[in-house]
Amino acid sequence: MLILTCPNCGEAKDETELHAGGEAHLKRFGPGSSDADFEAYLFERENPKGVHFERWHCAPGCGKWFHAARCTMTNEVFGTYSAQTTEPPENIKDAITAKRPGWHWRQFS
Amino acid sequence: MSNLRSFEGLVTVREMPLRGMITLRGDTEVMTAALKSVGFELPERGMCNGAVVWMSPDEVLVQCPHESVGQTLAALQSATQSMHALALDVSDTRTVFEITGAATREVLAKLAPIDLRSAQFPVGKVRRTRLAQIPCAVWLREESAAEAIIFRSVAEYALGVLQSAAHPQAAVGYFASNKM
Amino acid sequence: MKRYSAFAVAREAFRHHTGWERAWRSPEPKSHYDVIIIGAGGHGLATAYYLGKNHGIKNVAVLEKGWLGGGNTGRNTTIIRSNYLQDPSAAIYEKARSLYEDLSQDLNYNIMFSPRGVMMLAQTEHEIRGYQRTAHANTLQGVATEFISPKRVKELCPIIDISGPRYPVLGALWQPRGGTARHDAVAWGYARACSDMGMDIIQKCEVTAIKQEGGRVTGVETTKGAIGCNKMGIVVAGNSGQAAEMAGFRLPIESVPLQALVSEPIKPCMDVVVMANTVHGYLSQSDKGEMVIGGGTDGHNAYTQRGSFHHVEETVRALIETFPMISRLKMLRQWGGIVDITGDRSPILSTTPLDGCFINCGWGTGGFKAIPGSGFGMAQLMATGHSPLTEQFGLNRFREGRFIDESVAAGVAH
Amino acid sequence: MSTRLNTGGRLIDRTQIQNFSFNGKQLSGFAGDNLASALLANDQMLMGRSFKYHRPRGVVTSDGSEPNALMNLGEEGRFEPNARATTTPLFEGLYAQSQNHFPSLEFDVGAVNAKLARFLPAGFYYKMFIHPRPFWKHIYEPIIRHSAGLGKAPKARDLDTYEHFYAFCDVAIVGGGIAGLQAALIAGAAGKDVILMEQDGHWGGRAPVDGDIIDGQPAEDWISATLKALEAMENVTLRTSMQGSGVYDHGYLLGYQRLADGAPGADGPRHRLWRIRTKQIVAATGAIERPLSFAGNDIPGVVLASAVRDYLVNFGVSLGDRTVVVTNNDTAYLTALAMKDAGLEVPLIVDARTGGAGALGEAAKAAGIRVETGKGISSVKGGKRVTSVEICAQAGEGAPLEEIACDVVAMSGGWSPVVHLWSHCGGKLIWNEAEAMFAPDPERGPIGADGAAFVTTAGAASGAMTTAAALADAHTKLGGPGQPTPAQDPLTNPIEPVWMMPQSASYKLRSKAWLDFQNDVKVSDVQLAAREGFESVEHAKRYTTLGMATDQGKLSNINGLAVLANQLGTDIPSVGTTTFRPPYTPISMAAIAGEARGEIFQPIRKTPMHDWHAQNGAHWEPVGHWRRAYTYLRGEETISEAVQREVKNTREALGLLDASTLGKIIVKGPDAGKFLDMMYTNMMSNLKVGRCRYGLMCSENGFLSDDGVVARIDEDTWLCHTTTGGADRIHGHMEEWLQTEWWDWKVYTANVTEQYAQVAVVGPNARKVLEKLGGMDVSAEALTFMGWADGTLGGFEVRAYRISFSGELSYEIAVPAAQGRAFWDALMEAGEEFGVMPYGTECLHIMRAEKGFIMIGDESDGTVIPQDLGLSWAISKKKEDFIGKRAQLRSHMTDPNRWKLVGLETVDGSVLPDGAYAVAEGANANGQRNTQGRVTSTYHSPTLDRGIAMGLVLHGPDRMGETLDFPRVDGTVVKARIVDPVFFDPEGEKQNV
Repeated sequence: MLILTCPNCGEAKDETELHAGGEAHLKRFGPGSSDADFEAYLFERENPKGVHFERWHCAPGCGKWFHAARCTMTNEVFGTYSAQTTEPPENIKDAITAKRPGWHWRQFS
Repeated sequence: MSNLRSFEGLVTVREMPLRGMITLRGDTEVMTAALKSVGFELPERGMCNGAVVWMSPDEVLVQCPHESVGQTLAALQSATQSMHALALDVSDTRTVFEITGAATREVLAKLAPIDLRSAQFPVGKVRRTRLAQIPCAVWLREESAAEAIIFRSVAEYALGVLQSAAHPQAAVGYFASNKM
Repeated sequence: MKRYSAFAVAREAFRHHTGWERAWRSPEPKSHYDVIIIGAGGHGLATAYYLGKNHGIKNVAVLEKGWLGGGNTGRNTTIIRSNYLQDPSAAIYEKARSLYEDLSQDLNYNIMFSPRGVMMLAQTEHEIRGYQRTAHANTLQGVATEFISPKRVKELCPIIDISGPRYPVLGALWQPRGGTARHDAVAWGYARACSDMGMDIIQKCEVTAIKQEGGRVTGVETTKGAIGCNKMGIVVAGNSGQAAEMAGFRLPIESVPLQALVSEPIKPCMDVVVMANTVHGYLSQSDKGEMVIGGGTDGHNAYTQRGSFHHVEETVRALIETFPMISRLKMLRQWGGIVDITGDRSPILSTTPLDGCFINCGWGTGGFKAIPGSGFGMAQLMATGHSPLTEQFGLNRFREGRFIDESVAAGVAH
Repeated sequence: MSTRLNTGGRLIDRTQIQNFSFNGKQLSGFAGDNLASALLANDQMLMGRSFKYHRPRGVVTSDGSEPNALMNLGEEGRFEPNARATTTPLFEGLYAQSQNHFPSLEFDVGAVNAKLARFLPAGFYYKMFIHPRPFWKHIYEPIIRHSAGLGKAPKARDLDTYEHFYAFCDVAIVGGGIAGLQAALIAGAAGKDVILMEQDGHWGGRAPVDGDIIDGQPAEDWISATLKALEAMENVTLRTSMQGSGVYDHGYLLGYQRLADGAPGADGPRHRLWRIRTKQIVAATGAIERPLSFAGNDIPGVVLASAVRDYLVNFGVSLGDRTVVVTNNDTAYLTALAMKDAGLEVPLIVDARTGGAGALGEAAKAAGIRVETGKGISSVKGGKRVTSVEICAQAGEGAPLEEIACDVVAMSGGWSPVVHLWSHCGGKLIWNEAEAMFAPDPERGPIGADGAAFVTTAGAASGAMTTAAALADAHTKLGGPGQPTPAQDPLTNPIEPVWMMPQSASYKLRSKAWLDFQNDVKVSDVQLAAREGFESVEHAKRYTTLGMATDQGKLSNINGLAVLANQLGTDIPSVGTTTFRPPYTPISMAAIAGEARGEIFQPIRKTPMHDWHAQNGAHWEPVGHWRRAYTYLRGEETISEAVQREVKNTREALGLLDASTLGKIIVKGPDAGKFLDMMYTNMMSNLKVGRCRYGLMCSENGFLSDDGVVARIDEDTWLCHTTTGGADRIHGHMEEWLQTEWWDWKVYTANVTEQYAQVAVVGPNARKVLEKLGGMDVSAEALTFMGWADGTLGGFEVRAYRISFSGELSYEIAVPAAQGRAFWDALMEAGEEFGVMPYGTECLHIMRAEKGFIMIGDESDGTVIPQDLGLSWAISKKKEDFIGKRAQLRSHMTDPNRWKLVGLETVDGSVLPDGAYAVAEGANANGQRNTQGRVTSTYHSPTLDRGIAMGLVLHGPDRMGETLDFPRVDGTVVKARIVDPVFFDPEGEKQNV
C-alpha cells in the first residue's frame, strides 16, 4: 500500500487515491518513425528489479500527473517530481545514488 | 428547493442549497488577477478561503450565491478575456453536504484515506480525495464543521455512506475532539 | 521408477513407508545438455517432459534458482478452462485442458484434475453478448461450452444470489469440463516423470549469464558452474525481463503482483468454479474446503510478491455481493505472486533474436491452466522449429500490430 | 475432570452467570469467560475432531493459535463457522456446536480414518486414486471433500454491519502485554501520536498470570498504573479486542477490532477494520509456546503448560486433578507450582534437560513435586481423555520406565517469538541457537518508503524471553530515557531444544507424535516427505500440509522444520521458514468489505431524471456506474414488446431519450484546435463556430476507442461529446496528453458532463414540440442539421444541437442539471398531443442500427480500427499526425484481409444470433473451423419487420449479395446475405427536414 506525495498538490496520497500510469519518460514516436522504434515506444518497457521511474495520476485528487522514482524490490521511494520533464531531475538522481550507488535506468545513471 | 436531504447521527449531515460554482483555470497570475476583479483572493495551496477552493495548481472553484453566478462568471470572463484562461459555470455539477458535530473528523475518517488529525488537517484545509468509492473534496470549514463536495449523480450514495459512518452506535473516539 | 498405486501404498503401509523412492533425483549438473530449460515451474517442466515424451529429446536439464514449482505454479487459484474467444488462445488452452484430463494417468501421479465445471457469470447486457459470442466461437473451435440461464446457474451453484440486487446474474458461459487441479502436484508430477526419463532437475541453481557465440546460444553460467547446451528455453514467469536481458533482447512485458486469498475451510458448498468479471473476482472451493479467491493485479511494477491490500478489499466486497455467504467466513491467508503482463495480455511462446534460444512467458494471470498445452507446444517449437499451437504467439506480433486480445468479449483477460 | 475451582479467576465475575448452549446441552459460565474456559468449567474437554483422521481433540491453547477447539457459532444471519472457543467471549445465549464429525462429537464415523492411518501417510492422495480416470471426479474427490472441511457453510445473509476507519499516527503498537505497555509509555511521553492495541479483552499479557514482579510491585499493579498513565495522555489511543492483523508496505497496518462479538445483535458495527498509516510499527506480540512431539500428544488433556496456567489463574478453571508437566525449559514449572498451589495434584514434572530447572526446580521440590530430569514421555495413554503417561529416558528410543496416572499433561517445548508482523513485509529472521528460536534480525527489517525499517519488535517478540529483558528491549527499541524498568522472574536455566521425544523414538512412536494437530501431520510424515525429495521447507509443507491448517503453523512450524532439518542432516537455519502471510489470525471477510454492501455496495450514478424513469417503468441497464433505462415497460408487455413499441413511436411520432450520461468536455485555448486535431482522427480545427462534427478517437495503438459529436462554441472553445462510458476516460486521456506530452500547448479542459441534463427529442414531431415550448427558432433554416444554438425553450435556458443518431429529425437539448427534471416534465407535457413516449437505450441501439451507424462497444471491441468500419471518411488525410495514426500503418492494420463492416440480412427474415461467426471452408492447423466474419450487432427491426445485423466480413464490402453461413451453437445454420449496412432511409430524407 504505497503512499506517494504528489508534487503538484503536496498531499501524501494513499495508493487508493492514485492511478499508476506505467513507465515514465517515454519518447513518443509518430508517423514517419520506423516499425522498430514504434514497437519499442508502445511495448518495450523497462521492467527492472530495482530503481524504476514511473508515472502516477493524482486522481481522485488534483488531477495532475507526476513522476516517481521507486525501487520495485522494496517499494522504497526516492522521490516524486514533475511530469513536465524528459528526464529525472538531478536531486532525484542524487537521492538514488545515495541509496543505490551504481544504479542505472535506460540512459540515466 | 425544499427536498434537501439530511439526517442526524454521530454528526448532522445536511445537503446544502444550490450554490453558485465556477471553475476557473489559469496560471497563478491569471487566477490571482481574475479573482481580484471579483473581490476574491487566490487561496494557498490546499486551502479554501471561504469563497474560493484550491483544486489544483491551475484550477480553483469559485463559490458565490447562486443568483449572482452569471454576474460573477461574466466578470471573471471579462477579466481574463485577453489571457489564456477558462471560466465555466459548474453550479449544477456538484452537490455539497455539510457535516457538523464533534465527530466530524471521525465520520470522514471512516470513508476517506486521509490524515484528519488537527495538526495535519487544520481548519480551512481542503483535500481532494475519495469518500468511500467516489471522488470528493473535503473542506474543514470550522473545527466541527466540514463540507463534502461531490458530483451530483452520486449524491445518494454519498448520503448512504455518510449515514452508515455516522451510525449513533459506531463512535470511534480517535480524534482529540471526541476522544474515547 | 516405482509406480504409484493403491497397492503400492498398501504395501508400504506394512513396512512403515520405508520403501518409497525419491520423487525426483537431485543431480549435479553435467557440462553439456542438448537442451537447457531455465525455470522449473509448471511450464518449464512440462516443456521438458514433452521434449522427452514426444520428441525423444531426453538429454535435458531444467535449472531452477529456488525450488521446483515455487513460483506462480504454487501460488495460483488452480482454475482450468479453455473457453477463450480468439482462436489461438482457445487452441492452446483447450490442448492444455484435454491433456489435463489424462495427466494423472500419463504421469502416474494424481494431480487431482477435477472437471467440476467453470462458469463465467454474465451480469451486464454487455457480458451476455460477449459470452454469447464466445460460445459461438467455442463451438467452431471444438471447445465445449454453452450459455446457460440464471436458473441453471442457481442449480449448479446454489450459493450464488442470482437476483442481485446490484448485479443480478443474467446467465453464464458454462464449460462443464473446466475445473481445477492440485497445483503443486502438477509440478511434482512432471518433475518426477522428467527425472524418471533421465532429465536433470537442478534446484538452487541460479542462471547468472547466458552465453552466445555468433548469435547462437551456447550455454549458461550458473551458481553451480557453467553448463553448455544446443538449445535453450527460458520459462521464468516473474523474471522474464531479467532473463531476456541476459540473452540480449527486450520483451514487451511488465511484472506486477497478483493476489489471491483463501478462507478457512468449510464443508462442501460449491461444486463449480465461478468467475464474476463484472465485479472482478474468482471463486472455487478446494478439496480441503477453503474458498479460494482470486483478485486483481497491482497497477505498478513490483517484485515484492505481496501487493496492495485494497485489491483484496475490492475482490472480497465484490464477491460478497454475489455470494452473500462469504460475508461470515474469515480470510485465512492472502498471498501474492509476480505475473508478467504483455502488451496484449496474451502469452509469448516464441523464437527470439538469439538463435537456439526460445522464450515462453507473459501468461499474466492465466498460466496454470495452460501448463500442459504450453509445454506441448513449446516442446514442439523447440524440437521442430514450428508448432501450430505457438505460431500466433510470436514476439513479432507486437511490431505487426497483430494482437491476441482476449479482453474484447466481456472484459475477461485471463 | 476439568472443573471450576471455588476461588481464583482474575478475569471472571462470579456474580454474573451466563447461560449458553453447546451441542444442545444447556451450560453456564461467568461474565469474563471465553467459550473454552466455560466449556472446561463444565468438564467439556472434548471440543472437536481433527481434519484427516477425525481424532478426538481437546483444547490445546488459550489463545488465537488454537487448532482444535473450533466451533460453529450462532445461527442464521449471525452464524460463524470455525470460531475459536479460546477467543470467543462468552455471552448470555451463546449457541455453539462442535465441527467436523458425524453423527456426533462423541461418536464420529469419520474416525475410521484413524484406523486406516497407516494407509494415509503424507502425500497418499498423490499416489492413489489415479485409476480409473473418472473415479477421481465422481467417487474419490467427493468423499475426500466431504470428510474434509471444518465448519458448516453459512447460508443466510449476514445481518451485521461493518466499517473501516483510517487512522494516522506516529507509532502503532501491537500487543498490550508489558512490552507493549512499556513501549506506549515511552512513545506517549515523548509526545508521539500512539495507538496501542491488544487482541484480547484485557491488558497485560502473560505477566499477571506468571506472577512477575515489575518495578518492585506485582505485575498486575504495574499494569494498572501504566494504563492509568497512558489513559491520561491525549496523544495515546488504547484499544482492546483489536488485533494487529497485517503489515503492508509504507507503514500500513490492519487493526481488526471486534466490537460486538461478545454481544451479537447489538446496534452498531460488528467489526471495524482500522487501516492505520504509521511511521513506526512496534510488534510487541509476545511469544507462543510450542508443543512437544511425543506419542499421543494429541489426546484431549494434553495441553500447553501456559494454557493450563491461564485457565487456572484467569478463569479459576482446573483442567484436571492430576497434571503431569513435561518440559524442556523453566516456564512450565510455573504451571506445576500454580496447580499445586490451587490444591491439585502434580505427580511429576518430566524435564528433558539433564540439568533441570534452577530456582523453579528448587521451588517445585519444596512444594513436594517430584521432578525427573533427563526424562521424556514415551507415550500418552487414553482415548477421548488422557488417562496416564509412560515415562522414558529422553536420550533413548522410548522404552517405558514407569506409567503414571494423570488426566492432564501440561507440555512446554519452549517459546517462539511471534514474528508475523515483522515478517509480513519482508523482515528477516535469524536462528537463535541458545533460545532455540527464530527471532527478528534487527539488521534486516522491513523497508519503508524512506528506505529505513518501519517495523520493530519489542519484548518477547524480539526474543527477549525474561520479564526484565522484555522491558529492557522495549526501552531500548523505543529510545526510552534513563534506565529500563526493573523486573524479576524466576527463570534461570536455559532451554534445551527437544524436537522429538524421546530423542530416538521408534517409528511406532513417531507415527503417533503429532506436529500439526488440526491437519493430522505427524513426525513420521515430515520424515517421509524429506526422504521422498521434498527437501525445501515449502515442499515439505505443501506435501504434508504441515502448517496449512487454520492456525497456519503457529504451533507446528518450528517443530516441523526441526524434524525436517534433522532428517536432511542439516541445521534449522539452512532449512529456513515458510513465508508469513497476513492475517495473523483469520479476520472476517465482512470486515474487509466494510460498509460496502446492499445499497452502498457501489455508487449508482443517477441522472437528474432518474426518479422519473424509476416511476415510469424503467427496466434498468447498468452502464458503468450509471443506470440507464433499457426500456420503459407498460402494463403487461414484455421487454422486447416495449422496445419495439418505442422504436415505432419514435419513428412515427415523438420519442424522448435521457442522454444526460453522454460525456461533455470543454476544450479551450489558443492551441485547442491543434490539440483536438491530435485527439480525433478527423480535422476539428476547421470546424466553424456554431457547427457540429461527428468525430472518432483512437488509442495510440490505433484501435477505435470512442466517438461523439464535437461542437465549436467560439473561436477557441470546443465542446466534445463522448460515449457514456467514455466521459471520465476521455477527459483523463486528454489531460494525460496535455500534461505529459504537450505541456507547452495552451489548452484547458473541463469535464462538464454533470453540469447538464441532456434530452434527445426525436421523431417527426420533434420540431413541433420544441416550437410549442417556444422561445428560440428551431426551424430547418435557423438550426440546420449539424448546427447548434443557445436560446430558451419554454422558459429554460438551453443549448440545442441538431444532431441525429436515429435517422429521424432530432435535437439534443442541454439544460443545467438542476432543471433537468423540470425540463423533461415540460417536454412530456407539451409532447402529449404529439404522441410523446420516452425511449430507452435498446430502442436507441435499434434505430442507429437501422441507419447503419456503428456503436462503440458493439462494432468496436478494442481490436477494430476505424478503417474496418467503413469510417475512412472520418479519418483526415490532410493531418500529419493524430493519436493512433502511426499504429494504423503497421502491416497487420493495412492488411487487405482484415474483416470489414457490412450489413447482414437473413434469408428467412429471422434475427441472426448475437455473436455468431460466418464459417469458411475447412479447418486451421489446430483443427478449428475456419471463419470469415462475425455478427457485431443484431436486432429485429420493427421498422422493417425483419432481422437486421451488422457484421465484419472478409472482403465484405466487395461481396454484396453473397450469402454466408452462420452456425448456431446447436449446430443449425442461419443463412444471411451481405448487404449495405444502411437499412433505413439511405438518402437521409427523414432527418433533413
